[in-house]
Amino acid sequence: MAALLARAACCLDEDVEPTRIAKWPALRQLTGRDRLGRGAAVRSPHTEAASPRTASAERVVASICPYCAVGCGQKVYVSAVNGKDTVTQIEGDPDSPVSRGRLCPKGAASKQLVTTPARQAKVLYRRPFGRAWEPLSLDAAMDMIADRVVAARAQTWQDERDGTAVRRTTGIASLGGATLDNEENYLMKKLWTALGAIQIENQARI
Amino acid sequence: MTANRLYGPLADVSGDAGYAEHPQRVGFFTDTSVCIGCKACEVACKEWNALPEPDGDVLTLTGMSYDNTGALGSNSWRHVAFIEQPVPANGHAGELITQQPVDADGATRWLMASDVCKHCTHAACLDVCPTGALVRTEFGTVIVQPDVCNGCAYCVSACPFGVIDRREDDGRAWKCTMCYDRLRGGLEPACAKACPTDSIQFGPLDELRAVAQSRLEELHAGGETQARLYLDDPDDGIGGGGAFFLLLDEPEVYGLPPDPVVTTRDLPRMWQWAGAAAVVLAAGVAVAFSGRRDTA
Amino acid sequence: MAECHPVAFQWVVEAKRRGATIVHVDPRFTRTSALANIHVPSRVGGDIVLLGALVNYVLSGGHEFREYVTAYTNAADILPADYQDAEDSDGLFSGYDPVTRTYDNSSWKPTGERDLTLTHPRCVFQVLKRHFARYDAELVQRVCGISEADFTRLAGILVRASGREHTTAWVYAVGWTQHTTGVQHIRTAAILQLLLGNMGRPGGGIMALRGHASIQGCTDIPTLFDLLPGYLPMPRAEDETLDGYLTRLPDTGFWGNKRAYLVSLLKAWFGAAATAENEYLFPLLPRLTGDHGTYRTVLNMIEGGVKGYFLWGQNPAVGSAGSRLQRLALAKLDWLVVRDLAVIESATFWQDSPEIATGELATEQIGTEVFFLPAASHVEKGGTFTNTQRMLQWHHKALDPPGDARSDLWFAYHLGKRIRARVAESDAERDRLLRSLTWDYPESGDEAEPDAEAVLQEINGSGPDGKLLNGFGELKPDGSTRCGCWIYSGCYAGGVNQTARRKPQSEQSWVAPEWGWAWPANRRMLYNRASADPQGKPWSERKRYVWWNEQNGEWTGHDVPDFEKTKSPDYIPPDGAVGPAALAGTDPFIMQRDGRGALFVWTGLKDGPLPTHYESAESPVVNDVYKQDTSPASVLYPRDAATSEQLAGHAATYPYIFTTYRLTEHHTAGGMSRTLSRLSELQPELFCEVSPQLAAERGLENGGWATIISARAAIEARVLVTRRLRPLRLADGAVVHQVGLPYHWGSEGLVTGDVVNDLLPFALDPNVLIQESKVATCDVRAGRRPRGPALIELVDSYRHQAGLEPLDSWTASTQEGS
Amino acid sequence: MSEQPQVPPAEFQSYYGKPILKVSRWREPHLPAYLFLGELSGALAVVGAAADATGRRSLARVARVTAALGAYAGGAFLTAELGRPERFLNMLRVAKPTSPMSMGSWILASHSGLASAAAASEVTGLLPGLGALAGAGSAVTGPLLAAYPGVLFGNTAVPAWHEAHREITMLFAGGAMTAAGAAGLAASAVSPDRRDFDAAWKLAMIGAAVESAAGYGLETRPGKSGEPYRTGNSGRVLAAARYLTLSGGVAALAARRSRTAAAVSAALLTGGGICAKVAVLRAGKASAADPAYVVASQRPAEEPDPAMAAPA
Ligand SMILES: Nc1nc2c(c(=O)[nH]1)N[C@H]1C(S)=C(S)[C@@H](COP(=O)(O)OP(=O)(O)OC[C@H]3O[C@@H](n4cnc5c(=O)[nH]c(N)nc54)[C@H](O)[C@@H]3O)O[C@H]1N2
Ligand SMILES: Nc1nc2c(c(=O)[nH]1)N[C@H]1C(S)=C(S)[C@@H](COP(=O)(O)OP(=O)(O)OC[C@H]3O[C@@H](n4cnc5c(=O)[nH]c(N)nc54)[C@H](O)[C@@H]3O)O[C@H]1N2
Ligand code: SF4
Ligand code: SF4
Ligand code: SF4
Ligand code: SF4
Ligand code: SF4
Ligand SMILES: [Mo]
Repeated sequence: MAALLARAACCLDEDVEPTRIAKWPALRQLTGRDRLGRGAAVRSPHTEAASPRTASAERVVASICPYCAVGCGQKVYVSAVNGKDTVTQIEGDPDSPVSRGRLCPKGAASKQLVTTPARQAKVLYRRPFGRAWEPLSLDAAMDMIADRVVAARAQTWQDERDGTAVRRTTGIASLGGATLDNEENYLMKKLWTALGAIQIENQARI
Repeated sequence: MTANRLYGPLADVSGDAGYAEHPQRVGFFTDTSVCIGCKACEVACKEWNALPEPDGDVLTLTGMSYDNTGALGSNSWRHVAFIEQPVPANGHAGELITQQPVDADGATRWLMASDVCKHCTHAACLDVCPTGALVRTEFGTVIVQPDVCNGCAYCVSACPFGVIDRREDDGRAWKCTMCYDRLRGGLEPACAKACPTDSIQFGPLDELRAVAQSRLEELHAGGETQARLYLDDPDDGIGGGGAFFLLLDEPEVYGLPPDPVVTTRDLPRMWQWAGAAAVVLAAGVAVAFSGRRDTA
Repeated sequence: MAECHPVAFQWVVEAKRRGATIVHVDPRFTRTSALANIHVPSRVGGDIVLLGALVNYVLSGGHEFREYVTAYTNAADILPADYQDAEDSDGLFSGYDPVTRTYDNSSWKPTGERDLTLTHPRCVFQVLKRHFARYDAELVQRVCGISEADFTRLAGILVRASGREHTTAWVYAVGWTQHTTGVQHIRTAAILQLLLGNMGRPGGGIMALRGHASIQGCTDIPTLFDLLPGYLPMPRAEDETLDGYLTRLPDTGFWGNKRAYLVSLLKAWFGAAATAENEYLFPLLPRLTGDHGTYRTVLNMIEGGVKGYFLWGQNPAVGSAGSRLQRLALAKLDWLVVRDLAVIESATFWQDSPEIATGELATEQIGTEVFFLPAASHVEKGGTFTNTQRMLQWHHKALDPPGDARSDLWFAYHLGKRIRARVAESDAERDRLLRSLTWDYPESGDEAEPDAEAVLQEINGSGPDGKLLNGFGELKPDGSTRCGCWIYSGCYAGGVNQTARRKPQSEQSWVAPEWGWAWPANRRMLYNRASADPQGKPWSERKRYVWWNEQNGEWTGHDVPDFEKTKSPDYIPPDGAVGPAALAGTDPFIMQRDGRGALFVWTGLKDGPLPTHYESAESPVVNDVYKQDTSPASVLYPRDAATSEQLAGHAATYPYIFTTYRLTEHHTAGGMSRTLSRLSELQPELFCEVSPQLAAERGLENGGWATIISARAAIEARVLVTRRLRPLRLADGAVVHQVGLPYHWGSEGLVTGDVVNDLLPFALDPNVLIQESKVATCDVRAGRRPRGPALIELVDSYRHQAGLEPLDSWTASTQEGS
Repeated sequence: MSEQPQVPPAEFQSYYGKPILKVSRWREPHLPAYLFLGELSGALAVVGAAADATGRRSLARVARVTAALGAYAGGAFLTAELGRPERFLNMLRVAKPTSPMSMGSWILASHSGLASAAAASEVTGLLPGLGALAGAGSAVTGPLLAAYPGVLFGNTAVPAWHEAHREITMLFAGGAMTAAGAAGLAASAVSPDRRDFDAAWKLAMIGAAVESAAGYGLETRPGKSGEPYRTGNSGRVLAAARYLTLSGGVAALAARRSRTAAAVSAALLTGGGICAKVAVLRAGKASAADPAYVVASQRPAEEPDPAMAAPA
């Protein structure tokens, strides 16, 4: 019985150091205002330590929701977790005149978009007629792609069509842009146009 | 024990729980008449509280309108209900809540409501918790202390709203904390913050009650006669909810109990009955032992 | 809007609380309907009739805002005598060539005379009246299934909520655009808004709720075949010289400065290599010869004409119409580069596409070489998105991307560098542009990430001294300025990244001009000069927005005036004036060549100057209004079968309409939502929404399975029987059932399902080449679909019944050429 | 019916028939076993003291040892019922009169302490005075241990528990007596000294009577919330409990003459007692799973009259 009481005297959490008998909630019930053991007397170390994890973020970065064209403001909280920068929370930016801090379920899930393990972080390569993905270094991939662009362009170059100059290739096409930044679309359009590629399209068409 | 510690209006819940000094009681007013059923509240809650992710294999459609969450539970602390209702041709006057035009097939309306722990003034879960894992905070809210809960599951059956539940793989009971950690940092709860239409309003409970009253009047004036407040009244069976609601139909339509009463209201009488039973037991033994010892 | 733009919908909810009446026109009762005051269920593809009937209601009841209409629109323009309206020739305008399915618009061009009394029989106002005279409440009932009572109620609300003291806003998205008559839907709304005086005024306008985070940006700085940045058209083969090209753009209004815009762009791209002598290298730009849109390109792929394909954050194997053809096309490429956050269906088609299950494709026979390159997410790079209000907002980089993931900026830049290195020694003419490219952005970090701000600065433009420009007004036609996108000029005004401004909304006016930066010139509302009357006084004190300050001799107001700041209301342009100077002080629509709102559009539209109701490419109903059944100019790729012509008389085979749409809980093709547990669990399975009546007709059970069969595919979905969908009663008591299908599912991700886009044809609006994904016809049966080759047999049994050739011969013939 | 009711009885409404309450997480056999062992121990502690006082040594010995064992076994089942059994001792972190389980834990803790002290003394013969004192103490904690579970169930939102708390409390009090009686009967079946056990037989019969009466009370409880005690699986188990208990009581009459009868009676009574606990648990789960019970209990006026609900 004594041993029993002695053990009960501490807060009995695996992670928490046993504390003095004075911290025994039942005793605090008797000695304090919280006779029924509903509040002050029974608080645990976990409760006492509660604070928002965002308060300890290393930095808070202003961002914009990546999903839809409403363009809600986001605040991105970054902390080092196991020595690695990690997004620990993304929530609405109350300062935004667009969204006033609010987010829809997609915006509210955007931390998961960034941190989900479903995200592929390595280059994958499938050779012609291949049955499986293979690894490939980014550098090699970039070179292979550049080679293919140059070759395809050379093969399919049209100087003219029906007697008029067209100076283009229809052997290369590109699709996408609505999820990208303006700067990215700008470089793409610039590069494609210089390459003479015209079949450049994005979601605005669909 | 002072009056109203088990039942009835309680002016100062935090004081009752032994906090000499404490902030104002805060709560939620969920105005379901402006809920768009987007479930941002569900997602924001899960993300903030890092609730366990579902097991991919069990993801199936419920067939309950757009509700695939089903109910509040240990891993869903907000639940948005979707009710598709036929509206009787003569039954619905208001124009503030849409219905399709009435034709031969009648009309339809679609009610959506985000449910959450009520943070009851008289919280049955808290009262029955044998470990003190459930605790009233300085803000007047009710939270489970995960470092204390031993998973006895008593709270599960005590809650008149079916809110709190034990997470079976973890063994502990979980429910909405009203983002206690955020409140401590001066932040608004994650769900209320996300809610696009302000269907979930967070703030000092007194102020919310006033806001709710005026919203109710607005709806009534607009012909929405079915609108009513739910759990706003400190005289109700749970002493009023720390989270209360504006509903457009009977509570049970939303899966809420129509007139919940904190079970502890009847506790003194129940203890008396237990005493009586103990006496019966003792008396029974006495009778059995009365008379001479058998000599056969 | 509540479904797809939920956070923006807060403003609608707020407006409603302040007394606005919210009307939702949608075939389905959605989350938006639930919060609206009135939901008007209508048949998909019927909006021109509904909107046209509203136009007619306004005109025939004399409800137009006459002063506004006379002053600010082209209502007074008189049309040539040889102009023939669709009313006169049963659905066709003058100038139609049935062989090419195109119009010659010469008979549409106004004569230049105007009749300010608006009574001349050939003035636009009268033509408009006649054009829409037949569009009335009865027709609305016949075509759309909306009761006359509901229509009248709607019309009454609209008229009451417009005028001097009130404004009405129309808000639309792809429910209007994804039709073969998509552009004309918006046109009809524009006519209505101009007639009611709702344009350029606060609380008015037509708001396009656009799609992705930067869909507006990728139209402004277009990764689109037919545009250059800032809506300059891509040169066509016939645009041999710079001067010749420029004649395609108006001389008057703000387009009048077109040379400055284009030359500055070429200078930004080619720097010193672009000179006046070489026409700033304009002649070397690639030339268009017609349609090079994504659907045409996919057919070219199937034909074998395309070697390599880049997918930068788009998933056509799920998201694009006719996704079966999309996947067959991917299988014909030599190589494919996919840049995405997750391994999406468009990257794995060779592994697990539905065609592998049916045996149409076999992994080991697909020769496509596939590169999957992981992309950095929005928090892993800095840059701007342009939202649906044309507002650029900078998102800051929070941390480095993981592993091989890189920003698309990095990819474009380093790919460009490598390609340029490969042609550095080349003296081939075709490599000249490449070699001339200005391609030297500051790099930083181990990954040599190019500096996105430097790119934005190039977009903003700089002067001869290299100083950043403050706006497009500073652009010069002489090659002394550089600017990557004229409408974005000013986003770096004062050398400050204006797009990164984040002054809290609580600390500024309700227009919030100091948050981000909106093009053009940080204007938050376009054509806002129309918020004041011709004299420059607000039409209404309640609704004052921009007005003429006589004392200071300038326009002023809550927003940046969309007008030359000091051009007085009494300014009258001298004869022969060009550019902005050609517009009077009373001409608010400054991007129009005449400065007026176009009730009648004589140039730029391929399917007629006035909106006209045509049935969708696939419809179980024949056109009730004109003999011309479907849009005469719509782009139908001939071999993509089963447009209504081919299906005529076979409504029995595919008796139901289906429409496709989004759910709040998912995002488009699913790459950003089916990969996330938080979203997946909220809508875990593909479903179809059917009315209780249709469920009874087809034996469908709530929660059970249904198979949906179109002329192209059969898919399965769980069933939601819902009163939110209702059968519509059309002309002569005909009942139309509409089936609802959200389109977010595919084979990858946490939750998977059939691809709804397999069902859809390639049928496009001729003006912008958007596909008709909001309507097609189908049959619905209870139960799951067959697996393997039996699936094709099922589709073919329907095709046989409808008199179409079997699917594989159709696919094969598609591949032979169209 | 003479006049139309003002408000026609509303059709019962619910959210897709989904439960309003959470169905109890308490499991079988853990919880019924705990309840049974607890009441067994509780009643036996009283029996032990009474037997000691009346000189029924054999009975006292059996009662004390079994009371102690029962308390520990019950505690073990209770612990196993926890989601985090290793935190069992957190039960003694607080003492909350509002929580029957908290009170019960304290009762169980003190009871098992006292009962084991008494049993230890009984078995070892050491410190007989203290042993008697502990035994007397456990005779006080015992009835509390046996009776409090009625409050444990009653103090929930579950209609079939909350509204039937009186019957349940009595059912458990009766059950405690039958259980103790059954223990005595069982012991008497093997004990050389059968005369000591007369009181147990009587107790069994008294218990059986009380338990059956309370069970009957449950089954005949008016209103919707009594339904699970009459119908469905829980109704059948409760009926079985009653048959078992009654026949066990009858068999006890023959215990005096026949060791077999004693053994059979003990088995029947034990079975009845356990079934009663199972029935109560299941009835509660049934009433929590069906929103109709909750709504009916909170809107008694609108409870649909079956006769009126019939389609016209
Ligand atoms: N949650 C969510 N939000 C999104 C997206 C998402 O995938 N999920 N995607 C984003 C993108 S890319 C876009 S483009 C936008 C699109 O935003 P919306 O256009 O709102 O999206 P949809 O759901 O495709 O279509 C809207 C509605 O059009 C209705 N409709 C169909 N046909 C017709 C018709 O003929 N007339 C009328 N009046 N209505 C019709 C449909 O029933 C549907 O309710 O949303 C953006 N926002
Ligand atoms: N039936 C039917 N079909 C439709 C529609 C419809 O209403 N009905 N709507 C159409 C419309 S409007 C649209 S917009 C399309 C959408 O169709 P898609 O654009 O094909 O679909 P998404 O899933 O949005 O694809 C965008 C991809 O970009 C990736 N991504 C996100 N951020 C980045 C980034 O920074 N870099 C890179 N490289 N990738 C990124 C995402 O992971 C995602 O896979 O669907 C169209 N299809
Ligand atoms: S939070 Fe929702 S509404 Fe806002 S931008 Fe993101 S997806 Fe769009
Ligand atoms: S609703 Fe239930 S869980 Fe929440 S405080 Fe009240 S009793 Fe406790
Ligand atoms: S399960 Fe946890 S929170 Fe609930 S009553 Fe038991 S100890 Fe308290
Ligand atoms: S208050 Fe916090 S814990 Fe409670 S539902 Fe909202 S987000 Fe979840
Ligand atoms: S976030 Fe707000 S609007 Fe959305 S479902 Fe939750 S309560 Fe309703
Ligand atoms: Mo889109």
